[in-house]
Amino acid sequence: MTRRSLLAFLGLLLARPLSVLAAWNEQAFGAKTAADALKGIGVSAPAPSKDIVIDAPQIAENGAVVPIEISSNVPGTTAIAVVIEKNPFPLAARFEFKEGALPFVKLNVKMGETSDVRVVAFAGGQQLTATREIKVTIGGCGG
Amino acid sequence: MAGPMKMRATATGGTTEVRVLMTHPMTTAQMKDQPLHFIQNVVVKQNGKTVIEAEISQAVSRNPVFSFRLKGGAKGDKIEVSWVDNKGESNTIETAVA
Amino acid sequence: MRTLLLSAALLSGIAWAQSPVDVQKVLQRDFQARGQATMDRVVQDGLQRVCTDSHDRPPSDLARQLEADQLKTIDFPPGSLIGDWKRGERIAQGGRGLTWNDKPGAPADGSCYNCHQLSPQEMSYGTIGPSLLRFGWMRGNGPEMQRYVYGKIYNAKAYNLCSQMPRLGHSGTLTPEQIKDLVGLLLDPESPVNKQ
Amino acid sequence: MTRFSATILVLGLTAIPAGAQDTKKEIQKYQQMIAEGSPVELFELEGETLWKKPQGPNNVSLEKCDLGQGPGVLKGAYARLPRYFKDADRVMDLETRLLHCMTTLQGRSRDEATKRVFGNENQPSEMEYLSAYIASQSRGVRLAAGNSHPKEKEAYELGKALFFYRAGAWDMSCASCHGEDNKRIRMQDLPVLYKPQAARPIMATWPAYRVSNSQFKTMQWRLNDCYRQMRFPEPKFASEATNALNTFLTVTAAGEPYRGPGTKR
Repeated sequence: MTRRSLLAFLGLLLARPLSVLAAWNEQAFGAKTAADALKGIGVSAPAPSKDIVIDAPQIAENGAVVPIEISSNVPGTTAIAVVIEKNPFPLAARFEFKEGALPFVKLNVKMGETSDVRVVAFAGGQQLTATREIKVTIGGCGG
Repeated sequence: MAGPMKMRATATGGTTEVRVLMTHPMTTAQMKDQPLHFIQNVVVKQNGKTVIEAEISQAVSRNPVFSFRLKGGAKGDKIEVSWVDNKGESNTIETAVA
Repeated sequence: MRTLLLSAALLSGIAWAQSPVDVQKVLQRDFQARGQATMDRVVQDGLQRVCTDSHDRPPSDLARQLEADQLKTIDFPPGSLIGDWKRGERIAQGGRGLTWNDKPGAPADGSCYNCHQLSPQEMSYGTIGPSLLRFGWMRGNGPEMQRYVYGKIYNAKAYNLCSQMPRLGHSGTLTPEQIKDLVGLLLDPESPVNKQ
Repeated sequence: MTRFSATILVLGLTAIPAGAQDTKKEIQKYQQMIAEGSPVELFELEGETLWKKPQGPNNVSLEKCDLGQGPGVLKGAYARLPRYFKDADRVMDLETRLLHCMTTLQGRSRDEATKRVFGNENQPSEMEYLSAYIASQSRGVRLAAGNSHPKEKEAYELGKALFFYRAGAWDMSCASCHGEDNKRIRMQDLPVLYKPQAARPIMATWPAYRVSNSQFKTMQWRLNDCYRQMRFPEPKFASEATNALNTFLTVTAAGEPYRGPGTKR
């Protein structure tokens, strides 16, 4: 780690709110590969499942906003993580669904390039996963 | 100073659909001319009880928009969404289910 | 006869389709120079005027005459016109050049993919111009074809007076070297444009 | 090295196996999903705040600004612009009228009020916020730009002539891109804006939030940026020329229920 990035890292730590809100998984979000990101959130060998549904356009006209809708039909789903495999920092988000929430989320993410988007759902002791490729294109000038 | 938020919560057939908008630059480490500045935590509460806790990264688009679904929900239920970013700034919005 | 009269009128700068307003005067009043986009750009040259007034359907004999004038603007370099297709691909992808926020004198691009399909790998292509997929594979790459492609990129109006394609060489957008690279992209057998 | 890998290495691009129809369908899906997940309402909120904020030497808000339906009436006002305003004796679109109110009501100088009409992602402009709010107050109202006063007819004719006027370093007119059916730039479909069926859905969704740069964009900006890309000099903000073009386009789109502010790529 260079001196500058170490300082930036420490600065980031100091800037962390000492609020009541939940922690932020520095290690997983700082991971530069999908494998490390998954490791960082405790995922190992998740099983592919058709019950994890990713609804997103196959082609995004712009990588700055890629809408993704995710839901899990696996009973007892308590968390969902979104990993954009080719992003510089692949882990995009992790949602914890407590009693009262349905395992569903819709969000907009940035994608640097065409990539698989991997979703991992946590249900009981299970880890289930699905992926979807989203192509990022170069747009025109208009709109 | 955090920019405005906007939220709509509607009850339909035993489910409450929550759509929340947040004003935030969500800058990334790749942007050379701008400091890294992004929301890290989002919490959703239903009548004071935490139902969703999210950790998010700089990969979430500028001016984040989320949709969530909550079980049950009657008109007038209180929904609260708050966020905190990497600089410790935060904002909260509360609305009644329509 | 009728066409001839019209041509004469057009050539002397008088439009037959009288516009109710003098658009050029409005532009001179309501537009401002910015960066390299100077105000002389709103003044139409003869070709632009003929195409505007005829809604891009100029009388054919007049068109032929003006196309011949445009052809004279093209300075064909000697030797092979097939440049480096890899550089050509980058020129075809980019869209910089001649706008008011482009740096004057900085290298420009061809904006080719905005309007044309070229390499099959690029799915984001426009359709204002025809598809150029496998252009060289279908048409060969002999000296005549090289000359045609070079000329067409240099000054598209020499071949089709009211074409929507910019005169990329004539306008000073691209250098002869860059145009040769684009010829390479279209005609080199090794270019992705010509691969199956 | 095989030809195939050489190509991929150099271009780093991915082919789409699906047909053109599927591509189009997926792009439409993308556009629909970004509209559903749009933060555009945040701009409307800020615009409302600015509309009500006292400013300028007179320290008054814009709440008494007459956008054509009477002082302070916002409902449906945007859908009926551009139109002729007697007090200014000219045709004005929303931004031109707002500028008029800033100078007359708030007592601000034209220079100050137009210093920064187009914002950026970190700091949107006052015009952009105000346009978002005011346009949102016309949702569901059919577009009906002025087309009866002689000056409105004049603006329409001038706009039409401008639309087809070829000039600039690249010999372009608006019709170079928006003049033929079923054309696109890159992946973007190009509406043939002189035809009502194409102009309607477009004019009914401007101004708009652009996801590509996270900015809210107005119609004056849209025209400005088209001319930039046409390699023209710059149209002056709120000029007769831009108002004429806007009149031509909006009159062409007449009858379409307004459903903006939109969200675009």
